Amino acid sequence: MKKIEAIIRHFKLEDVKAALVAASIEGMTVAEVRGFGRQKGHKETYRGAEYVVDFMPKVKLEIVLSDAVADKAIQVIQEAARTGNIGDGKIFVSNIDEVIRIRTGESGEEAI
Amino acid sequence: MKKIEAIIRHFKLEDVKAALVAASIEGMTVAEVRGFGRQKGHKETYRGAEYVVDFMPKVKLEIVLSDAVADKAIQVIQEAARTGNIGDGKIFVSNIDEVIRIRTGESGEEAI
Amino acid sequence: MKKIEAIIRHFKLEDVKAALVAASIEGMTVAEVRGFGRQKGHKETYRGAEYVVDFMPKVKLEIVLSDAVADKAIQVIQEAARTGNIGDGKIFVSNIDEVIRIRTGESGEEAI
Amino acid sequence: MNLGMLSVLSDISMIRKGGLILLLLMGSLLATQSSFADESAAEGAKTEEAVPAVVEAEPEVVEEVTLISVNESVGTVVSEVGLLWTCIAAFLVFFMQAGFALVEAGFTRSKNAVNIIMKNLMDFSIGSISFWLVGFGLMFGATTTGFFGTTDFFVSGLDADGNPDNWTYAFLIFQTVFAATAATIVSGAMAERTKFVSYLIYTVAITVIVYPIAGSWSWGNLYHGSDVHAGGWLGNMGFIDFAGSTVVHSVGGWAALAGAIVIGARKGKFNKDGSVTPIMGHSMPLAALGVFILWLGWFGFNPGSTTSLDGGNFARVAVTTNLSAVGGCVAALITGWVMFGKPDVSLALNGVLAGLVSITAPCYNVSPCSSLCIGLIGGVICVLSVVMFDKLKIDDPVGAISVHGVCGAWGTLSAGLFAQEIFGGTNGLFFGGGTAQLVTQVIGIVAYFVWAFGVSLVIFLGIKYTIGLRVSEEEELRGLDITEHGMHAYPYLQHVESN
Amino acid sequence: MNLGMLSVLSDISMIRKGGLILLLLMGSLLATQSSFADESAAEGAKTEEAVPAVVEAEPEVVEEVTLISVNESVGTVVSEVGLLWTCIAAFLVFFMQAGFALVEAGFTRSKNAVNIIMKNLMDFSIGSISFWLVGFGLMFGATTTGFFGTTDFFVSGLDADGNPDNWTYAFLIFQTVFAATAATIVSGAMAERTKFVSYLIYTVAITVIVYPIAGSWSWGNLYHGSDVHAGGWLGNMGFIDFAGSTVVHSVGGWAALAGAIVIGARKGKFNKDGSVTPIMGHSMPLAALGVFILWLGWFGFNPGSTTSLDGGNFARVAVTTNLSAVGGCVAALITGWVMFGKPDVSLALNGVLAGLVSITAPCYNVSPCSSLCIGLIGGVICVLSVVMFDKLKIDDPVGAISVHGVCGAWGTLSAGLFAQEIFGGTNGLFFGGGTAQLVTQVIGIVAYFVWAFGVSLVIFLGIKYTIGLRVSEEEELRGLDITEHGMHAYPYLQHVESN
Amino acid sequence: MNLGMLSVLSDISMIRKGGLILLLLMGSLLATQSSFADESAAEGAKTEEAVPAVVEAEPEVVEEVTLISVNESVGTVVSEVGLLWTCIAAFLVFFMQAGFALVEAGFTRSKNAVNIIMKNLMDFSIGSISFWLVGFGLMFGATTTGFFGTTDFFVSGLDADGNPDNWTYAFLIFQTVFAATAATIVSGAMAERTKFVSYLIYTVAITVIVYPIAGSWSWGNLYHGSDVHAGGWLGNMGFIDFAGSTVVHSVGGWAALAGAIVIGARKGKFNKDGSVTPIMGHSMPLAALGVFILWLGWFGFNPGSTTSLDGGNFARVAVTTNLSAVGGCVAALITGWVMFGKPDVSLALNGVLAGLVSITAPCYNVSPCSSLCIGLIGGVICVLSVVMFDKLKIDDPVGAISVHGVCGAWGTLSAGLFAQEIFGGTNGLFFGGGTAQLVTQVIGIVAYFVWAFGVSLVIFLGIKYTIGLRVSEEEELRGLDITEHGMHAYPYLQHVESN
Ligand SMILES: Nc1ncnc2c1ncn2[C@@H]1O[C@H](COP(=O)(O)OP(=O)(O)O)[C@@H](O)[C@H]1O
Ligand SMILES: Nc1ncnc2c1ncn2[C@@H]1O[C@H](COP(=O)(O)OP(=O)(O)O)[C@@H](O)[C@H]1O
Ligand SMILES: Nc1ncnc2c1ncn2[C@@H]1O[C@H](COP(=O)(O)OP(=O)(O)O)[C@@H](O)[C@H]1O
Repeated sequence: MKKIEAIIRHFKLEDVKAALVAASIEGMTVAEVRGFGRQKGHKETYRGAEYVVDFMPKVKLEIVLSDAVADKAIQVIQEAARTGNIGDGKIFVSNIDEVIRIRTGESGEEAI
Repeated sequence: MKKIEAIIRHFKLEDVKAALVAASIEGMTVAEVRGFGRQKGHKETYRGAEYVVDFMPKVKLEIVLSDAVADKAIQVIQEAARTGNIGDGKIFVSNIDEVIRIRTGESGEEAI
Repeated sequence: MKKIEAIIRHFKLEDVKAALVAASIEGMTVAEVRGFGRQKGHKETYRGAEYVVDFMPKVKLEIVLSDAVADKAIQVIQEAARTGNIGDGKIFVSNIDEVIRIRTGESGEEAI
Repeated sequence: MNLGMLSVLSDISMIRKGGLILLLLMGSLLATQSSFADESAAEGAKTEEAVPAVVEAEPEVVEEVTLISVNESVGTVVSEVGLLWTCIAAFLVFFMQAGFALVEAGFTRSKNAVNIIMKNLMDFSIGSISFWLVGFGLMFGATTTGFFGTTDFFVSGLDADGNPDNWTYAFLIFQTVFAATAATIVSGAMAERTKFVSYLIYTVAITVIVYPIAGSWSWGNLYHGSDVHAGGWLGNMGFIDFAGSTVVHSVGGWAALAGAIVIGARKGKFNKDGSVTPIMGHSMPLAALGVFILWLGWFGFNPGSTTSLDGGNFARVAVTTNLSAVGGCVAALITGWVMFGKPDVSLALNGVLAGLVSITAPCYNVSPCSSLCIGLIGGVICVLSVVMFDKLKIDDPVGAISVHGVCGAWGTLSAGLFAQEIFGGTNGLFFGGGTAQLVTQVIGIVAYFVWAFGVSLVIFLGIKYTIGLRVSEEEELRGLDITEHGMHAYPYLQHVESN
Repeated sequence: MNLGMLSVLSDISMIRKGGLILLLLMGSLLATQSSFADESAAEGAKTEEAVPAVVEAEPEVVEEVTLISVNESVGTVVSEVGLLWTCIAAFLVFFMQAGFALVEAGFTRSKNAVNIIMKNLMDFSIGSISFWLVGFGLMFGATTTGFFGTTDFFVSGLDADGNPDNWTYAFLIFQTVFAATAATIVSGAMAERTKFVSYLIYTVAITVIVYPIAGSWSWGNLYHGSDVHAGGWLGNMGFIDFAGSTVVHSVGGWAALAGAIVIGARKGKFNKDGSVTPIMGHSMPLAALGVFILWLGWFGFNPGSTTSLDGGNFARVAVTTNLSAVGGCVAALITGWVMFGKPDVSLALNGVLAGLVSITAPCYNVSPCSSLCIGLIGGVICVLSVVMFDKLKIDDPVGAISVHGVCGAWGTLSAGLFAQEIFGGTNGLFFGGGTAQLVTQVIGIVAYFVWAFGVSLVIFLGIKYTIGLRVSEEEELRGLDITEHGMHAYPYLQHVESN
Repeated sequence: MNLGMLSVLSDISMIRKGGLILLLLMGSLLATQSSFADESAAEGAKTEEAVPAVVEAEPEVVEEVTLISVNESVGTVVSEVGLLWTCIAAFLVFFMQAGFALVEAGFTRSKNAVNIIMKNLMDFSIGSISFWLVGFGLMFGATTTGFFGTTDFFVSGLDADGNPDNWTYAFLIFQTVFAATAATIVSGAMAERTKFVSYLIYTVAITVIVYPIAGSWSWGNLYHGSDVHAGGWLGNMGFIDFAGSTVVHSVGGWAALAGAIVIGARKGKFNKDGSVTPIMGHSMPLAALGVFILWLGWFGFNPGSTTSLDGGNFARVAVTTNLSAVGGCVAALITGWVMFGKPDVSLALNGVLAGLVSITAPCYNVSPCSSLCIGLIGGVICVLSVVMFDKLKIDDPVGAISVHGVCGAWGTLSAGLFAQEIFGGTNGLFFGGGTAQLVTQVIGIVAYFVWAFGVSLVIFLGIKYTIGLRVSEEEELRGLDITEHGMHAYPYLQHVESN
């Protein structure tokens, strides 16, 4: 099984979720994060002193799914989350050895 | 070494922590997340307009441990976090290549 | 490619970021977490009743990078995040199969 | 405009419900008002000028200026300024509702913040109506027994000749906000677990029965003269409770005690091993702001209870009120510091309120120095009481029982100790007056405890065994905001509230 | 100290800009003041004692105490106490600005909280200045037409003899805070998408043109006597709007309606399928506190509109104001509960304001019972109106149009239904007075709608097609706080605001 | 009930500590009170009626109504209404404590919010007590030198005949809240790094020494007549500071400056390369609410400083106060906008306070137009000053030194420029009065700077080298809330405060 981690823009979350659901991917976990990357933060002043906001608020999506649907999911996310401007985010894919559903104790692909 | 990621209900955190400590697993990291899954959110109205809350607040536990104790930990978590209702959450297991303790520079299982 | 997850102290974030940037590592994602470990929380009283704060606020850094620079990054983080006191945190290293840049669709090391 | 709107709306059944309410209201209204119309037609002769507008007021120019007429003008000024002060004080006391809402919201978890705010809002709203309809009459209506009044329900404020009497209005608004204060105390002690509907029912009960009858015992004769009012039985005994340490605060506090006992502790507060898991409030800044607002309101509550210029005595009352408040604050801070090792913000805030509640009874009758002492002792008592109720496993999230009930009793007692004749009453024990006043005070304290605690216990038990008093365990876990009101206090924030 | 500082500062160009502003201010000031100096030199003869200090005041001891002198002293006291009450009421009304800021901030998202607070702060600030410069004269200056005044700009408060006239000052501060209230209503309905600069421009327009001219129609003659003032045309017809349901609130509400229509809905509020996605506010506790503060302020707004002791009638007004507020709250709660299944906190809070706005016109002329009815109906209307504007796809984040515009109209109408002669006016329809008053009320409501909505529409369209009214889509997404002000409301908190 | 409780409690040692405090208090109390008892027994003859109750007040019916008696009644009314106004103003000024607490909490990080609120709460509490004990006497007691008073400690409010004198009480409460204002200014400038205990000690010092002695120089003779009071030396020179730009605000501001210098900057604020890292406050809504509350309070502070009806001059003062506040707001907004490119909320909020502080001295003596100018200039100065102190590496988290110290000095100076004889004083420079008044103002400004800064410097250095002034580096990092008070301001929220 695979884990997809996608760092996306806040206001794209609803679109990405809808696209995933449309692609029958119906489980995910979301966290608030702050991202640092090429999208350089903006300069601001507070009471006359300058500062740089270089950590931009982003949303991180984690989706565990079977190998079969991983590529589909990646494509769906990439399309839904894209604006074309710097800072759209990244998708990271890694391996998951085991999944357990706490409620039932099911494991493996059934548990997703 | 393994990484266990468990998505659980907020109010189960204390129980799970206690159960893990009882099983001599004494390190973990916790984050606030929102989960989307079978547990369908509830419909609410605000000023007369309906909306669906489909991201449910959850807690994510990350525990890195030696392969030897992983199964034990999974079992402990599953038991402590279970209510039997939809939305109890998932446990994901993956591989960790290396662990370093920042304070001492120790690495590998010693560092856990 | 590797993923480095580092749990560090809040007030070390700026130092670690600066050190990473100095080492030409210019992408990372940061999340607020709470950590449980050897650094035992303190006892507090509230309205006369005692309680233990055992989850300490920490920051989690996630950095995906090519295998080549991983060791360098680990070393940089470890140095910059160290205070020498219990609770400095951990670094976890794992494998990443694929990286995609959402904006361009690039993948692999180019996308980092 | 209506047409366009209506077509948009008409197909929606929920709107129909709303419209129905409107129609029902309108209908019952017309019925009621037509009777008024008759009444008013009958007296249609009067033709005062319609000048609700801004006029640089002057004493009415009577035909001839005589010594008597000028003297009367002076009397009129004095009484109108008295009305003004009473109203301003009432506005300050009204604002205490905001203070209670913030203190209670700040000292509880964010998952219940909407609920506690709604309770404060609704108890004032419902209480204002029910006190106007029934409570006022029970408290201040004519009586021959001194236990409760039987006239003046549904206050119209018209005198015997059908003319509006402004004193009645001023007195009504002042007493309404007092009644609401007594009512709102209960919500804090029962926070985070009480059903919304059940709370509303209790609100009606306290503003209709518990508080007004209690109030009539001491203050019943403040409105009607002795020709139709026998005087409250406690008032007749010389019981001192100037602004309501007992009449308002202890009554609210003992009702809260009954409620907290009947409903039981919040899940997770008391452990099997006898230890207590503190459940912290979610916002100390809100709680602190609430305390400052309450403090401000108290400058209406106590000094305003002169309800007249009264030779400027409100100034003395302001001084005693403030010294007791700061005394309570300092004493609670130090007590908490000594007992638990840190200067605890929640205890210091409770200490302010403890000082304020304590001085409410004796504020008119004691010296600045005595008031500081009363506050200091009140602050210590409050901290001990908070700890005690935890030991007794009575869960009071905001300390309402300690602050209002226990310190209210202390304050009432203190009037028997510290009162001084020079301020217009008798001397208390410490000033050579013996125990006479003290005994009266104790009788009052006990009588009010028995009444307020007893009746409230019955009412809460009644609610518990009929519609239920407490939300389900799951509702308590998820929080009352989302389960009772479908809304979070901070919809976009994640609060880490594990229990 | 200055030298050291200056050398540190001198090399910094932005500081130069700041210094320049200071110099410009100083320069223009000297120019202005020198003309004053002449003026003042001319009258330099006067030599009153310089005792701004604290003196236990006494009526000036006239050479001989005569009946006439004493009678005059009484008149002086009455009018000075009237000034005092007017000022205290003005302070309470001023505080409503904080209430508006909190309600609007609480009912919108945190990414726009700084912006909405800034708008409230600046409309009061700019409005105070522009009303003093121009608005006051248009509203209260001498007139022969009854449509607007033409004197008293740039109020100095000196009477014909060059002496300060304290009545003018009291009246000015009272009217200034009223003008600011009308101005501030608009910000809520246009929240989360209006350019800061464009909003400031509109603020000037409403305090200089829209509100003062509207106000002069009903209240224009409150300042000058009939020798130089023909009376406002509506006031002359006997239009009842004691404290401004229409003159202040509807005017603000209709301006808000024009603004909300011209600017369009927030991104994400209305979906293509006709459904509405609610955009929740970020803090119910702040919103609730705002409502309590507004409620407190209304005790200055309505009772204070007596602007004199007026026989203590403010007490009656306080009672009617409160009963309508609680009526609005209870009715809105129940209506929302019946229609949507849960007791909605935001509707209950709107309900309070609905009740308060409704009673603002008739507060002086109706009985307690009528005021409760007016509030109850106002509460129902408010909820229906909120739903209706959503159906009409007019996006009003805080319900300002419903609360101030619609309920303001209802309140003004209700004066024609419930007014009673015994309170100093005519009888309304329900009290046997026939439809005369009602017709006048309708004329007033319509006239104000046409004026306020019409002129505002023109102004907003003018702004839209010149400098632009609305921020860019990206700015709206990121929030106005960071894009317009470079600052977050809560810099260290992450608010999960997906749209 | 007591028995059951006690057994539960008795085994707990911390409770013993609490009980001990109670016993100690009670003991020392009895000792004190018994002496009172004697005193009071001696005068036991008096038998005023015990009517603390609500009575529709009327002027006492003297045996015979004569012209003299009526005239006296009028005098009594005037002075009692003066007391009422003084008290109401004092309540408003009291509420400024909430404003300070919110502004300071909002402008600092959440990890120090409990601490800053506690400091505001405790400085008022301790200050009220110490000012009553000692400060009042030093400030207003009889003196032959004009540098400080030597009587009236431990104010009882009884006159020579042992009767309560309500003027004393009104004056005491009014002066107490002023003293607390001076004290509380310091906490903002030293926020986020000062030890709690050390701050409390300084609070005692400022309310016992720094402020009262400073105050006596200008206002010392407001209480006692010239028979026992020589007049403050500055007051005797004709120094104008009507409500305390200098006496209260600059004194607080210069003390804050001394504190900020001695304690040094917060970790992370100033970088080695000379640049400044702004440390943002955690809640702009709280800060804004605080400013609105302060603004409201200032309507007590300035107009209330008439402390009597004073012919209604409070109305003029209300107008000048408001125009200066809005001037300060607008000017600071524009200055910030021009200098830094964005309309900065924190500067606009500081600008309001700058305008308010500036007008505090001249509010009684200047025209509306002048007051607007004073405010505008104050707003510009405030922004420049904030930037300057950053350049000087003096770290003032909330801008207290600029707002209170610098603008206080500007306001005091402005009285020498803008004062006009027609308002009851001399003419300033701009109105043909020459430089006489200006020179006096400068002398006052310098004298107060030397005193307040000098003495405070000594005290802070004294504290620094004995018990220590600053928390440890680790405590500063973790925040003072958890390290000093064992509590977070928002226990369930994670604030992302990296430094
Ligand atoms: N090497 C990395 N490791 C982890 N997260 C990264 C990395 N590079 C970028 N990110 C995340 O992706 C976000 C977007 O990256 P950025 O370089 O700004 O733009 P783009 O996605 O267009 O390349 C960052 O804000 C950060 O959260
Ligand atoms: N495929 C998935 N990937 C990541 N997280 C998931 C996935 N499916 C479920 N989750 C997480 O697990 C939580 C519980 O899942 P849900 O389907 O609601 O109930 P259950 O655990 O009973 O199957 C979700 O709220 C979500 O946080
Ligand atoms: N086994 C673990 N799995 C995940 N996170 C851990 C683990 N052990 C420790 N951590 C994280 O590292 C932080 C520091 O660990 P701790 O044991 O307190 O001190 P140290 O880093 O000095 O060994 C913890 O607060 C927790 O967030």
